Amino acid sequence: MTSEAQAAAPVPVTKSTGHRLGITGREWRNLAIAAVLFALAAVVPLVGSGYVQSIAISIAIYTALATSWMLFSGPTNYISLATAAFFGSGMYIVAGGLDLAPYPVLVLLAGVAGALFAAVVGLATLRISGVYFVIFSLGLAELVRQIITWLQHVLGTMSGLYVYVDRSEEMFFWQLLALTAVVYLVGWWIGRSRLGFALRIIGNDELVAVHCGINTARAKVILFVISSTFAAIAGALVAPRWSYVEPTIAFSPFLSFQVVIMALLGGVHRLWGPLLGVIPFTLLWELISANFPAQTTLLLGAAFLLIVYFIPNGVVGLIEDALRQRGEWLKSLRLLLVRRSRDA
Amino acid sequence: MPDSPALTAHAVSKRFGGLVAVNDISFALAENEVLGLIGPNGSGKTTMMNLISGALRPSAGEIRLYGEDIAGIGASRIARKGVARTFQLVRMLPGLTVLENVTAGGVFGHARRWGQELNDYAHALLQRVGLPNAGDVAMTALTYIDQKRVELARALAGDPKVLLLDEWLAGLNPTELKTGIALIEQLRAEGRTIIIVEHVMHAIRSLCDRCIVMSSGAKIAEGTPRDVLADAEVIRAYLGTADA
Amino acid sequence: MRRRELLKYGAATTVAASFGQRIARAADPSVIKFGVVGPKTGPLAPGAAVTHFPNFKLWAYEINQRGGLKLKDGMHKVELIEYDDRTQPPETIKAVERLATVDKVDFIMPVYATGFNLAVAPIYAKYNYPLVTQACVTDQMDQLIKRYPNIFFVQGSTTSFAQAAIDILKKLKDDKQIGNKVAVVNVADDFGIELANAGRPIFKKAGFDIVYDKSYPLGTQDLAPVVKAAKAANPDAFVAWSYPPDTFGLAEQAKIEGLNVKAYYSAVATAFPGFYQKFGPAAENVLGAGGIKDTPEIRAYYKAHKEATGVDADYWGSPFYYSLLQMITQSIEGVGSMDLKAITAYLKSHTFKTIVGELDIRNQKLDKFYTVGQWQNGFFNAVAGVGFTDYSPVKLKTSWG
Amino acid sequence: MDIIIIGLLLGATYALMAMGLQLQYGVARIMNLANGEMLIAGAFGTFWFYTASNASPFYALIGVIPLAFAVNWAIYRVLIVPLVRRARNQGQLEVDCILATFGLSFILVGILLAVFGGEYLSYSYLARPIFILGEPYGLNRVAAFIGSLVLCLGLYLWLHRTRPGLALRAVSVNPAAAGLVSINVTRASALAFALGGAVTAAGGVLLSMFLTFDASLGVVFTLKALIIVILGGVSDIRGAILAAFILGLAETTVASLVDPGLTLAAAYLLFMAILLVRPEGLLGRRSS
Repeated sequence: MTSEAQAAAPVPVTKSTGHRLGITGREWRNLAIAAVLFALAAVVPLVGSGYVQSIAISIAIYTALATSWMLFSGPTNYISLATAAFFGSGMYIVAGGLDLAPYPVLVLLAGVAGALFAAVVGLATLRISGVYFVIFSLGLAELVRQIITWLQHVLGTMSGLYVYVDRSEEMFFWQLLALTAVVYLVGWWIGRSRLGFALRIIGNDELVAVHCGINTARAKVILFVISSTFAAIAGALVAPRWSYVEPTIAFSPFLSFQVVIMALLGGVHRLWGPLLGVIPFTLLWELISANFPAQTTLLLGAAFLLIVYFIPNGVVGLIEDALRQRGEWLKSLRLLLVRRSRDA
Repeated sequence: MPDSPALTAHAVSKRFGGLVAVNDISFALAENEVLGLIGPNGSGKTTMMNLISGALRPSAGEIRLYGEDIAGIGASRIARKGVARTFQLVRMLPGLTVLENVTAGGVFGHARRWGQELNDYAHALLQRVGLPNAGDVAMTALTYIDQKRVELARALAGDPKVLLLDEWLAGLNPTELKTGIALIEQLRAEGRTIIIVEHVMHAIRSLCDRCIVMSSGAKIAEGTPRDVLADAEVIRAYLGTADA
Repeated sequence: MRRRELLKYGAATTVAASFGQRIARAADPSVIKFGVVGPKTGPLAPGAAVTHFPNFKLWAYEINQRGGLKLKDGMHKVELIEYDDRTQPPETIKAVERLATVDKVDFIMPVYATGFNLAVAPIYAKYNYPLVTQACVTDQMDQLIKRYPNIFFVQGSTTSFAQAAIDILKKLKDDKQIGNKVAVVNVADDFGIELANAGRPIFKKAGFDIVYDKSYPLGTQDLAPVVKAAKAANPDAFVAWSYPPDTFGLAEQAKIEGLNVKAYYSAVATAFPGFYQKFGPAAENVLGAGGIKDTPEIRAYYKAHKEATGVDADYWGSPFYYSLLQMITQSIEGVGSMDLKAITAYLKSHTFKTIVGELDIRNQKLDKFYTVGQWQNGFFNAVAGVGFTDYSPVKLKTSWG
Repeated sequence: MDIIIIGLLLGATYALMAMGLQLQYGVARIMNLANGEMLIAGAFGTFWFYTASNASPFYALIGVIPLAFAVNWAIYRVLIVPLVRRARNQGQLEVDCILATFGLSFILVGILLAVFGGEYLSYSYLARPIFILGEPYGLNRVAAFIGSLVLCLGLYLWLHRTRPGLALRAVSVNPAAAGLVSINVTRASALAFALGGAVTAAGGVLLSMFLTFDASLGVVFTLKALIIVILGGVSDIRGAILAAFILGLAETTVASLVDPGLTLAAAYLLFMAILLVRPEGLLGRRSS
């Protein structure tokens, strides 16, 4: 009964925190909790086995990608399937430049290149919206892949590029964790900035937004750039772990889909929403892959459908529902007790 | 009339394909004047408002705000220059609280505020439009009329010089209408220039200095409310010819 | 409401059952566990369905048929633990880690294809598993061997494949059987690009005139323009550094267009049994990467493969990888335990008897392999290779049947 | 001339891939990410039929079309209708459909794997040259071209000359208004979805005569179909057909005159360039 009732509910109203310049006590508390969680996460590779580490790395990659995806797509409702375009570009910058520049420089360079690339794309695609934007962004990733492949043929370079950077497993994880932390900080900062407010208005009603004086084009492009920069950096950080980079792997459309799906599954109206999609999703898929190797694909699909039908508002919706229900339950309990005591 | 008018329209037209929605309209609006824009449904009033606010780009003609041509520069730039509006059918921001719906108008527009100052200002505006304690309520929990009030507060949050009210008084009961009219009078007393599109003739009579009557996109009369409402052509436009 | 409850319980039971299954699987400690990771879905899945998974299945079946692996403490049955990596590197990495640290398998078979083997090489090294790579062709073998003492290469370098194919053509040219004009096309992906780039200077050196040299994207649905343009260049030989779907598409188009070159070569998947099944006599005398020598042992292998797995083995990777499994078996039994370092050392220090003859992999590189095959009477005979001595003679392609 | 004929043949191939999705997305408003798997299923069914009976693959159409229609009807009824019911707005429905059909595509791949195995499946049929203006072309491609034309024309006439077709078009323009004039929108959408699935599977039958398939290849066809449908402008089947032929001709031209390595790059570039100029696709209607 809840799912239907809830489906009819309007877009979730984010709680009014007002607009304050200073950081409030509540915000300090949240920051502290986040810091503790990150510190706990950072310990994972020290205590977990290689397998736990590899799952942790997967989660870190997808959290960084899904959260940065959500920074743009959450408030604007533009579903971008271009993640792979930026992720792959970042990978290729590292793979191609390793002989020319030190690795950390390449990671930064990947970020800069991703930003520039996103700015051009963002400015070009302003008029395109809805499903047209979705498929356009998908086409973009494929186009980049085709061009890189063709260039490799023409330039006579090897197709697969070897990326050897000596990094321990732990280091990979910490790098990705650090990136995720930066994504969160930026997301948090945007959320309390004028830019974030502008985007929420745009997401609600673009016509109202322009009449409020918001330069919607600029706001969208800035967010797209931020989001894509993170994807490019993530690609740059992951490249050495894969050791070998080739276009089919680097620009896999599946990556873009998976990022979108994890984010949607978690919920895109809260900064921590995608995380709540990534973790259960990764673990569930892991559980299925580990236990049903022969029917992995079939069961992944079935599990997926169950999620879509029974968790219609994402994990965030589920949690908020549970909290609300608990609140109501406590309230009715209290009422009952009060009545009892009165009757007695 | 002061030397530099607040807003002028010169030979403004808007075509949608073969349809001429606004046809060669010109007028000048002095600072602190209240202009009524009236006419039957479909006569082009709202399109005219959209052209001024920048929601639409005129096909021809120019619109000047304090002498500066603003035709086609885009709604967000026009808003920053001090033009704010309400919509014929309320456009709320359903995912935001009432307070945020108001502050939305005060961050990026003509006058800009942020932080506590903005919140205080928005609370004051809510009080002014008659919703003193609604700040944390969800927008969708409000009645249509209250949503209209919030929309006006949003328009005022940017402290606009020119205010466009598109049937803002429609649907109010007599008491509400009275306070509504009083509110608009106050806004004018603050020195704002106002254009009202309205079907409530009583309000037009009591508020407007001047009226423009539109029919099929064209201006068919201009003058004081009393004069234009007595005009034979205006009556025909509204009621049709006797033998039609 | 009811239906949903039912589903919930259903899901819960399934999950519980799966854990049960897992525990049951780990019960018998005397069974030796071998891990297998490869793509069952995704772009590389069809290749793995022929070359990768069935071989391991056949091997495990045969070992268990004869009573198990003979270690110092007696016979041990073997068990395969298989995971699907869905052609995604992070999944491959996770699956191998899972095998190593959760399933704690005694041995891990290689993963499928170049990029994936290289991505997991550090993990195999970390846990000392020998990585006897599968479908992994690279020009960086020496650097990788220096980096990983446990890695083994069994298929030669990219250049050696290009070199061998071109050598065949050169011989035909030198014997005046074909002219010196060659049309070269390649799939714009991984192995295709590398072969094309490696091949270009070799063609020049061999005195060939490359009259057409273009790439086409992976997944091209109509190869007519490519074949037409190649035909228009009027070549004496046609070389396609191609991948599975387009290997089929090019041959069909060549047949339709009447691209009647005397030597027709296409790279990957020409050695697939499906190629001959599709084209029948038209496939006669088509050259391709791989090849195998027709012997009774090999014939028996194909028969056993089909019977045990239901799938026809290919004429390139399949028999060779089976030989490597024989080498691994012999190493394990030679060592007499699942001591991974000792097994690695044994592999590096012995010569082994296999279905393709005597093999050794002392330098972490297999000493013998076939590089070019040709369809002759429905069998993809080896016509060139490295380390072997007798190859079938090359025949000219007369027509598309 | 050569280029034009090859381009038209390829365009017909693309039209076969995209027409079904156009019906499903344009009319039923379901962005079906499992569309490609339906095509593969049609192709596999034909492969199985051909190897078992050695009869012409065209006969497979007799079984595949009604079967695919029934399966897709069931999919719509069981999987999609609940999503339509619970969706608050078009955006929500779109997101839900993307998620649900993504899961569905996995299930279909799983089933195809279990039934047919993971290998490449292909057979040879009509792989003979047919000479048009003195140049050889694959007879199987020409046959598919004719099949594609028949399907295009049939669908077009059906949509424009019959009452159910009119209902479908009404739904595609405005579902709410169509409901007001007593069109059963759910039924019409189910019909469009099922018909789309049947057309896609029929496309798979025709394409199987000259393409090589495997169980995981569906996503490739889905992506191509999506691009064609979007390029055409979602609301008009003529748009999709036009877009298919434009892409076919453009790819062939680039392959023949520039460099085959750039064909797909050119196709994507063209797609993006057209969208930049016409953000609503070739024959799409500008929204508001």
